[in-house]
Parts: sequence; structure tokens; C-alpha cells
Amino acid sequence: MQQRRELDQVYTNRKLLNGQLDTPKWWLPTVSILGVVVLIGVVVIATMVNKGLGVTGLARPVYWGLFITTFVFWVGISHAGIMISAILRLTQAEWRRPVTRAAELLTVFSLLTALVFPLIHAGRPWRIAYWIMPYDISRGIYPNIRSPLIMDPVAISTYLTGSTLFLYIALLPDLGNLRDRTTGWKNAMYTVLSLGWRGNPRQWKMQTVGGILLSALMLPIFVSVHSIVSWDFAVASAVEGWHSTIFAPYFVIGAVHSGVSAVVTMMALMRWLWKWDDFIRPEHFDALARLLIVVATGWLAFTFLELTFALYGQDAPEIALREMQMFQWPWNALFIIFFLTAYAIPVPMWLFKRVRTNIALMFWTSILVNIGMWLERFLIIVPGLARRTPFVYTWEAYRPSPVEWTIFIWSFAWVTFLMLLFSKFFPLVPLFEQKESQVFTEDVMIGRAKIPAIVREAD
Amino acid sequence: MTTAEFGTHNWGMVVDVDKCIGCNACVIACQAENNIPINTQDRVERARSISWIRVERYWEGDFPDAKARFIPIMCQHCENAPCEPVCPVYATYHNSEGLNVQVYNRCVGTRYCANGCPYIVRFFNYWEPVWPESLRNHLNPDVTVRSRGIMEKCSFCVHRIRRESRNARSAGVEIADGAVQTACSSACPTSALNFGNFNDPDSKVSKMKDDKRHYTLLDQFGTDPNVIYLAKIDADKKISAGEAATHG
Amino acid sequence: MSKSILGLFQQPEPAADAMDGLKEAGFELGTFDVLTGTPYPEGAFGEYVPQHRLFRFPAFGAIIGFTLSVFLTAVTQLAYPMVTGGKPIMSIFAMLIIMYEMTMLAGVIATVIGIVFESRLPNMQPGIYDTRITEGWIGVVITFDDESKVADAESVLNKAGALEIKHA
Amino acid sequence: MASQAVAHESEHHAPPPNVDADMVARELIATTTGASGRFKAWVWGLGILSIAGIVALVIKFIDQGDDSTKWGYVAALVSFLLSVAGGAPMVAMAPVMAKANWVRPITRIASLFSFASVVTLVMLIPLVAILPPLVTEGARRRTIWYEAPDYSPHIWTTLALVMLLITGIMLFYSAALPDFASMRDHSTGWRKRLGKRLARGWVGTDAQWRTLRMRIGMFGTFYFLILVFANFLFTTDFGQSMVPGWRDAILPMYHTVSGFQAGVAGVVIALYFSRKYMKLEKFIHLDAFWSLGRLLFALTLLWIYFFYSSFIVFWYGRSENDIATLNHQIKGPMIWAFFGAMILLWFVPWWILIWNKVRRGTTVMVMGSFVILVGLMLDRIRMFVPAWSVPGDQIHEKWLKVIPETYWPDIFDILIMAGGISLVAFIVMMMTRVVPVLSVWQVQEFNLLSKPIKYIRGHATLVAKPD
Repeated sequence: MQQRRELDQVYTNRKLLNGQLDTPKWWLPTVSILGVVVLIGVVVIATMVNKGLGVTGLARPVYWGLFITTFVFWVGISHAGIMISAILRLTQAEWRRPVTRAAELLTVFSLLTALVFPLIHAGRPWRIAYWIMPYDISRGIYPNIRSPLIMDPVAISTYLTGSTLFLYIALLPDLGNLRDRTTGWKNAMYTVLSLGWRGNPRQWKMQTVGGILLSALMLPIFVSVHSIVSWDFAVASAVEGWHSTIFAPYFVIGAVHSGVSAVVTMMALMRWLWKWDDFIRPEHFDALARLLIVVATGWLAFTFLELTFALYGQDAPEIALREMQMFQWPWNALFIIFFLTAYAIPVPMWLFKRVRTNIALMFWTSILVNIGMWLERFLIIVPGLARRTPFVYTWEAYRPSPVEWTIFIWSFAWVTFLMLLFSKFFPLVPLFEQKESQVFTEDVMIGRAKIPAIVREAD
Repeated sequence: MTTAEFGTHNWGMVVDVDKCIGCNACVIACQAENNIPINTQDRVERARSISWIRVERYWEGDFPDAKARFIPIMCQHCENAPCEPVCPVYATYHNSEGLNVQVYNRCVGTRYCANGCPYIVRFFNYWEPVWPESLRNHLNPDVTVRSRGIMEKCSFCVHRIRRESRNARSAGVEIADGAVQTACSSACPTSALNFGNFNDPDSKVSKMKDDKRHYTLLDQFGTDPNVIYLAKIDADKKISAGEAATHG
Repeated sequence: MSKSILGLFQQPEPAADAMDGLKEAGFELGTFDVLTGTPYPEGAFGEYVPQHRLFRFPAFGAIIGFTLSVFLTAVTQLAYPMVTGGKPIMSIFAMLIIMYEMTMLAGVIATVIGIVFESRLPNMQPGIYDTRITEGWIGVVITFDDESKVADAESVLNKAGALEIKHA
Repeated sequence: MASQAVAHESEHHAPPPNVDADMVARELIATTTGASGRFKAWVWGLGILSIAGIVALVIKFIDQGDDSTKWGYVAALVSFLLSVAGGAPMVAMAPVMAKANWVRPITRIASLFSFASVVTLVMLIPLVAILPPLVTEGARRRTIWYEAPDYSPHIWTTLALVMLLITGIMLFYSAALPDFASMRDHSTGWRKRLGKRLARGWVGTDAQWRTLRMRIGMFGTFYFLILVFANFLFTTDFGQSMVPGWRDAILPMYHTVSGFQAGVAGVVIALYFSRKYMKLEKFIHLDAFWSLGRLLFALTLLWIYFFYSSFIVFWYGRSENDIATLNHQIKGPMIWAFFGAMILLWFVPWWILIWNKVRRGTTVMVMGSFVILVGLMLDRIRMFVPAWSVPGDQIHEKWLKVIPETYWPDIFDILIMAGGISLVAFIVMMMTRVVPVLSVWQVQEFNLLSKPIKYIRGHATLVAKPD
């Protein structure tokens, strides 16, 4: 799968550090525009906190809306990082190398963004310190650890801390590299950050062994995070469409689906923006698309199961809910778009190698997937709450307000903004992994055929 | 585990649907007693109105022989309340007198409890409550005025319970049966709403709740409510609005 | 800091030769080391295989995290025995989730500490170094206790074809 | 989880050397003949047990064929067999999709299990006969067949299992063609004739290889899909729909995943014995056990994950359905089986497989695999015996009002279970007499694609990754 390309290391350094050593022309304008959007978002959030949640479109019985949907969406995106860097590292997939760091980065930043939403969606955000910093004795009351809303922050902060440390450890050799390439205050900064990296066998061994060990440790966290998020919904026995035992793996695999797609989107952007055609190559997109086909189909199976067992009970409210979700305006339109974008359009396209190796097409299909996956979360959360059960005396459908939409857009601008800021100081493609793959791949002649081969260390 | 068995009191209500005439006196009484913000037309249209108790009306049969059925619904104070365990800050929990209490000061407004509640009797304050100048002095001093951003719901007029228990303690006697009346029950002209202590076997409600007409709402959720309904007796057919709704 | 010299090579083969030469010249393992810009398969230069105790760190961290979490979850419930939704005061199945997360968190943090510690970082006097190492060059660094052996070390490096020898 | 890392401690042995192609062919073909005395004794023992099991099945059917509450253990056995015999061939498939080289030598031994799906079918027959139709005295019970004809579960489950058997055998055969050819060339007697007939003129032209690979990929994919489908149908029709109000959306996936776990365990066991008693050390490297061990470890963790994610939802939800399900499935009379399963399927294997040393060895691995199989049996018992012990007149209530009396195994059940399991072992052992237990051409390919090299000064293996 991985064609062997001889790449001189000096060239590799120059190309992959072009973000840090010299600023691309487009960088400053883009960042400033994004900064403006972010600023607007912050102002809107401030006004909402100041005025109260009346400015949102929430109404009984739909008490959770766009914010929680977007929260789940970003937590889902965050599952890209460990999926790519941990699972593919453990399965020794060679093509992961250029992607890993960008994916982990996406994890960190999307988690940071996701954490904002539960905060601002609460009625009295300034009091949420009570459950983020639970143990102030002065308040004299501990949080209720039986509540899934306590498990959420615990799980997400665990995941965030873990991936941040993971990111930093994998960054060490490249920081050393940057230290060697820079001068002045930058050099000083990188010298401190790289902790005096030299690259002797002991340090490299720690990189490999530690990397794999960390992956193995992050993997269970990765699975647990979205499961716990899903239990926020699944434990509510009174909400048809939420109270399903399949939610945990269903959410996790959906998260992987959207996360890996987001990575594809990002890779395409990186390739275009920084002109990394030598490093992010069609075969990487090809491999990711193959992975995506499997993941998406698995996700479809879970969706099917979820639906089957929703109707399995054959209770009137459940059936009424599904009827609304699929056949009533506007939900039916959303449902159709969701299904088309999340599966029906992209996956059949990915079956063709021509599509898989076409960066532009991959870019757009991956964006489609994420539109669909966002809609999926929306279609689970909101129609579930707009119940069709007895004693619901308001059949008010929920319509998000402009404020909510602004904050929704803000979240995307915010993540991109952080990404670009990071890219100014740290390489987005792990240089040492890139070079390692050069060292570890050789061509073997079998008969007349030249076949790419990988050096596996004997264990 | 339920708290009712180790408390001396287990407050509860018996609603005789047969007696309810749908006059909405209970609703008005509740609004006045508990400082509930005025439900303006806008709030009602936006489904943001707050009414701790409501009288639901169902039509049975078709015109001309259509019958109106009424059923008052307030917080059921469930023993296995779905709203309680999901609150991250113990803002709602079950106290030792069988009440499902809402602690306004703890609430941060995640609205998770309202998602859990199948009876839709929990309400969120979207705005700071305001009253016209003329009503400023009509607020009940015993009841907190809820600020924006928190949940509220029927409290079984807990302030009245407290007052009576204070009086009883100072007089050194047990709280007499019927001494505590919620605003709604005292306002009900047909005494369809009856409030009392289920742990006292000779109390009025304890006797009523063993009536063979008794049922609870949405029992498939296993919430074990402290509000017992007595079914409507109909001359021609034996069905009550409550059951019609329950098995709706 | 004791004297040390650094021989630079562009290809792995001569570097490996140099390492062998140093072994033959009687330098004991550990006094000389190889610096590379990328990880090479272990023992590629015949260097001594570094021993590490990395696997103890996560176990240690996990134990700490677990005990801490048990304490935390149990105490928070027992200190305020408030019944919610008829759940037991000690709701083990809710506790399990938080215990799990905290155990993993402590495990990860301990592992990271372990990685940094086991790779002997942070090290603010890295000693003799050359920036070309991160451009694919390979450095063989030798540290001496006594100045006498510098000469034969240099000769070994030269024999192996070092492109440059730095002193520090 | 610490030692899940692929670290390599100080020991630095060179990887085992390659074997010449002709030697591979000769030795592997030779393994089909010349069975040892111990082997024959085992085969006889297992054969007798299997016959006893079949007889017991027939008698039980004649004796208790009218009472569905007495068939829980047979249902559990069918589920067990579906898991092991159905899951094992997946071991051959999944890594092949991922182009893992270590799996090439052992695909055959995994796909041999697909013949054992016959046993699943045999055991299913009485169950299908006894399973109540969708509508009994006017009331339709909850199933995935909302308004479908009354006998849809019976038809479709049987069909799915038959399809599973056929696809499995096709998968085996399409991968075995070149080996039949080499039997034709190197073997003697009836094996030679069989090889001649089945090789269908295989000479190994480029076109033939291409079609072969295509077939393997195709049947592998089909097999996977059908397996998931069969798990789904069996767990819902023969499990959940027998209990009013049992509504556990994760159960089919739970069943499938623990099925894979059991399949890997079965493959490890078969691999261990064939390696030990057929002297195949130089073909089956420790690397295979190492990789299988990691797979098994991951699946062991998945089991507890799937179980917990259904349990916690019931525990929180505590609606009447949920409480009834918990009491019936876990806290009921089968609690011993549940805890047994929990310990043997998750806890013990977890603590066994977490060690690198174990996964680099064979003996402890195989012990762990046996533990897992026992645990799986218990797990199936705790699921299906309570399910089938619900009286027929209650299965269309809204939810389970009273937990029914459980049913303890009688002599027939024990005989049937022993018989079924030994029949699987018997079939697999007999198949090793017909075809080489390791696929000749894939061992040769393995040796072709990975060769031990000396990388500068260190030892390493060079693994070619053809597209």
C-alpha cells in the first residue's frame, strides 16, 4: 500500500517545518478572520450568560437542544485521534505515520471545544464550578456521583489530559529538530520544550515502547468516553428513543466514523495549504477510505439494530416517536439528508479506487459524513425529547434560535483557529515518524516484482 | 431503597378523579401560594409557562355524546424518581418524609431532571421572574422567589408542612391528620385532592388509597409515585380519564 | 563534565563499524553511544540495549488512582447519605465508572512520567551534539574518564570514516 | 493493560529461519497420514461421546418434545456452538483483510471449524420444532417479525445457519484448492484421488491465483455478514422473544463479540495441539500465538464492555421491563452461572493474557483459552436457560411478572452437551486426516514474504506487503 519514496531528510525538514520556520502568505489573514469570528462568538456567549437561556429556542419538553447536540458532535470528532494513532499504531499500519499528530491534535482541540457546551447550556454556568471543582468543603455538599453528568466531566477530562500528554511525548523528537533549525528566542523556547532531547537509543526506545504503551492505555479511555456520553441519554427510562442498551457502542462507532472523516478533511486541507504532496499522498487517503468503509458499515449495522429494537417493544409512544422522526416534517427531511450524507452517498463512492485516491472528492465526501453525523445526534436528541407520550401537553417542536446557531458556528471557527495557531509553532506532521518510515521500509525483489516491505524488529 | 419506611411521615396525595370537575381552582391557588411567575400569553405560546399543577382535559366519545374528562397532575413525588439520580449537584433528592424536594440554591440548571421526568411536571425559569408593581406585595413570604436558570416544581407546599410541624412541636403534639393542607387541596371545592400522611394507617388518605379504584400514573416506569389516583366511575362504561391517558 | 568527543557519519554502516571498532578497542559499553535523527531497529549499531522499568509505572499509577477513586466515590456518598431515585447510598455500579476513569488517568500520567524519567529527561546539559543529526547524520559520542584514550578513540572513528570529529 | 504494549525486553533471539517450499509441501502433506495411537484413542472416545449425544437428543425429543421449558440447555449449546464453530473461521478472515502476515499459516486450521457448523444445525432441529410460533391463541408475541408469517423465525434462522455452513465450506474450499493440487501431486491412495478430483485441474496459473484471491475475499465477506445475521436472528428469536419484555438491543452484538472471543480461543487450542503433536513448530511460529494473544485480550475486554453497557442502562432505567430483565437474567436462579461466566470469561483470562510472557508462550495461552470456553458455556446457560424456562402461556405478556422456576439439566442435557462439543472436536480432528492442518501454499507464501534479515548489526524480519 505504501509506495516507497526516497526523501532526503534535509528536504523533509524544510518541507514539513515550513509552517514554523517561515510563515505562509495565507496564514495571517486566515487567522485574523477566524479570530474575528471567534470574538463574535465569545461576545454572543457572554450575552447569553448575561441575559439567560430565554434567548435560546428551548421550550418544554425539549430541554436539551443544539448545544448538547454539538457537544456530542465534538466529543465524537475527538475520537479521531486515538483511533488513528493508537489503534493503527498497535496494528502497525504503516500508512498512519503522517496522520497521527494531526489526529491527536484534533482530539485535544475538539475536546476543549466540547467542554464549553455543557458549561454554557446550564442555567447558572457560574455555579458549575460546583461540579467541576467538587470538593470545596465550604459549600458543604459533594456532587452526586450517581449522575451521568458527573461521569462526563471525569471521563472527558481524563481523555483530554491523556491525549495532551500523549501529544507532547510524541512531539519531543520534533521539538529537538526545531531546536536545531531555529535561533534566538525560538531556539530558547524549543530547547526548553524539548527537554534536551538528543536522540540516543534509550530515548528512541522510550519513544517506541512508550508510544505503544500509551496507545494501549488510551484505547480503553477512548472507548469509555463516548460510552459515558451516550449513557447521559440511555439512562433516562422515560424517554423513548433514548433508553436503549446499544447506545454505548453505537455512539462510539459513530464517533469513529465522524472522527476519521474529520481527519480526512484535515489531511486534504494540510496537503493543500502547506503543499505537502510528498508526504500526504493519495495512498494515505486510499487507506483511510478503506477503513472508513468498514467503520461506516459497522455503524450502519448498529443503526439498524437500534431501530429494530426501538420498534421491538411495539409500544405506542415509541412507534409514534419513530413515526415523527422519519415521516413528519421537518424531521423527515433531516432524516433523509442524514441517511444520504452519512452513508448512502459517501460509502458507495469510496468503493471505487478512483474516488479513494482523488483528494478533492475525499475532502467533500468526508465533509458530507460529518454533516450526516451531526444530524444523527440531532435526530436522536431532539425528537426523543419532543415526546409523544401521555401527559405531554405541549407538542411544541424545538427551533434553534440565531444565538444558538452563532455559537454553533463559533465552535468550528474556534477549533480551526486553535489548529492554525498550533501549526505556527509545532509541526503538524510528525517528522521523525516520517523519517522512521523511510528507515523501516525497503523494497524486496520477489522474482522480478519490486514489493514494498517493512522491517519488523524481532521480538 | 425508599426513604418512606424510616421516616415518621410519608406525605402523599390521593386524587379522586371521580370528584374532579375541572374548575382549575387548584391551579390558581397554587400559582398564588407559590409565587409562580405570571404565565403571559407569550410564555404560554412558547411553551415556557410554569404551572406546578395542571388539570388535563380529555374528550371521550364524539359529538354530540362527548364527555369531558379531567385529571389534575402535579409532581408525583415518586419513591423511585427518575429525576433524582441524574442531578449532578443533589439539587433534587428524596427527603425522609417521602417528599421529592427541589433545593433551589443548589440547582445549576442542567435541566437533566426534566428530561428524566415522564409526567412533565418540572419547569425551567428561562427569565428572571417579574411581577407588575401592583403585585409586589402579594408574594408569599414563606416561599422562595426562584431566580432564572433553575428548575422548579410542586413541593407539596413544603412550607405549610414545616409550619404545621413547628406548631405541633411547640405544642408538643403529633401533627393531627388533615392539619396540613396544600394550597390545591384546600382550594378544591369537591375535595377531589386529599393530602395527608401515608405512614399513619388511620389517616384519611391511607384509608382512601386502598380503595379498589386506585391506580398510579405510568406505572410501567416503576416510579412508585406518592400521588394515588382513584378511577372515574362511569354509569355506562367503566373507564377513567386517568386510565385512558395511562394506557394511551 | 568529563571530556567527550563526537564523530559524525552520514551512513549507518560506517557508524556501526565505528561502534564495533570502539568495542574492540576496549571501551566498555555505556561509555560510548550513538545519536540518530530517527529510530533505528534495536541493536542496529550493536549498541548496548538500554534496560528500562517502564512497565512498572502504569501499574503503580493505576494502584494509586484506584485507591484514591475508591476513597473519593465512597466518601462523597457516605458523607451525604441522600437518597436519589431509590438508588442505594453506596451505588457501586455508578462508582465503578468513576473509579475506572481515575484509575486510567493515574495510569497514563504515571506512564508519561515514566517515559520522561526513563529517557533520562529533562537534561539541560545535553553535552556534545551536532544539529546535522536531525538531518540524518549519525553521531557516535564517546565520554572519557581519563584523557589518555582520546587519541585511540579518534583513530577508531577516523578508521571507520568519520566525516568530522568534534571535541567538548 | 500495561503489557499490551509490543515491547521487546532484553532477549534478542534471531527470528526463526525460513523453510524451503518443497520441504513445506512434503512435511505438511505427510501430517495427514500416520496418526499416532493417542490420536486414534481420542477420536474413538470423542466419536462414542458424540453418538451418545445424538441418541440422547433423539430420546429427549421423543420424551419431552412437547414442553419447551425443558430445552434451555440445548438452546445454550446451540448458541455455544454457533459462537465457537461460527466464530473461529473469522480468525482466518479478519486479519487477512488487514494483510497480516502472521495469520497466513493458520487460516486453514481456523476454517476447518466451519465444518463443525453441521453440529450447530443438528442441534437446532429439535429447537426449531419446539419454538412456539409467533401467534399463540390469538396473541402475537414481541419479535423482530412484526407482522410476518407465524413461522418466520423458524424458517429464517434455519436458513441463516445453513447459509453459514455452506459459505464456510466454500470459504474453506476456495482457499484449499492449491493444497488439493499438492495432495494430488505428493500424496498417495485415496487422498491422491480426492486431491485429483477436488483440485479441478489447478496448476497455479496467474489467472487461477487471481480468481482464488477474489473468491477468498468474497466468501470471507459473505461469511462475516451471514455470521452477524445468524447471531442476530438466533439471539432474538430463540432468546429475547421467549421472554416478555426482554428488550436488550446490544444482545446480538454481545453474542457476536463473545462468539469471536470463543472462536479465537478455539483456534488457539487447535493450534496448540496440532503444533505440539504434529511437530509443526517450524511452521507455526510463536509470533502467531503472540498476535492471537493480543486479539484474544482485546476481545476479552470487549466482552465486559458490552456486558456493562447493557447492564448499566437497566440498572439506571429500572422501569418494570428493566427490573424484570435484571432479575430474570442475572439475579435469578442462574446467578451462579452468571458469576461463573463473569469470572471465567473476563476476569481470569484478563489476568492471564495481560502478561507479555504468557502471550509469547503457548502453554498458559491454551489454558486461558480453555477457561474462556468454559466461561462462554456458562454465559450461554445463564442467558438461554432462563429464557426458555418461561412458560409458554406467558410469553406474550407486556413484561415478566414473576420469575419462573428454572430448569436443571437432566442426564439427557448433560449427554447432549458433552456429545455436541465432542462432535465438534471429532469433526475437526477427522478433517486434519483429509487435508493438511496448515495450508501448504500459505505457509510457502508466508516464508516467501517474510524473511529474517540482518539489519546493519541487529536482527529483524523483512515483511513484504504486496497490495
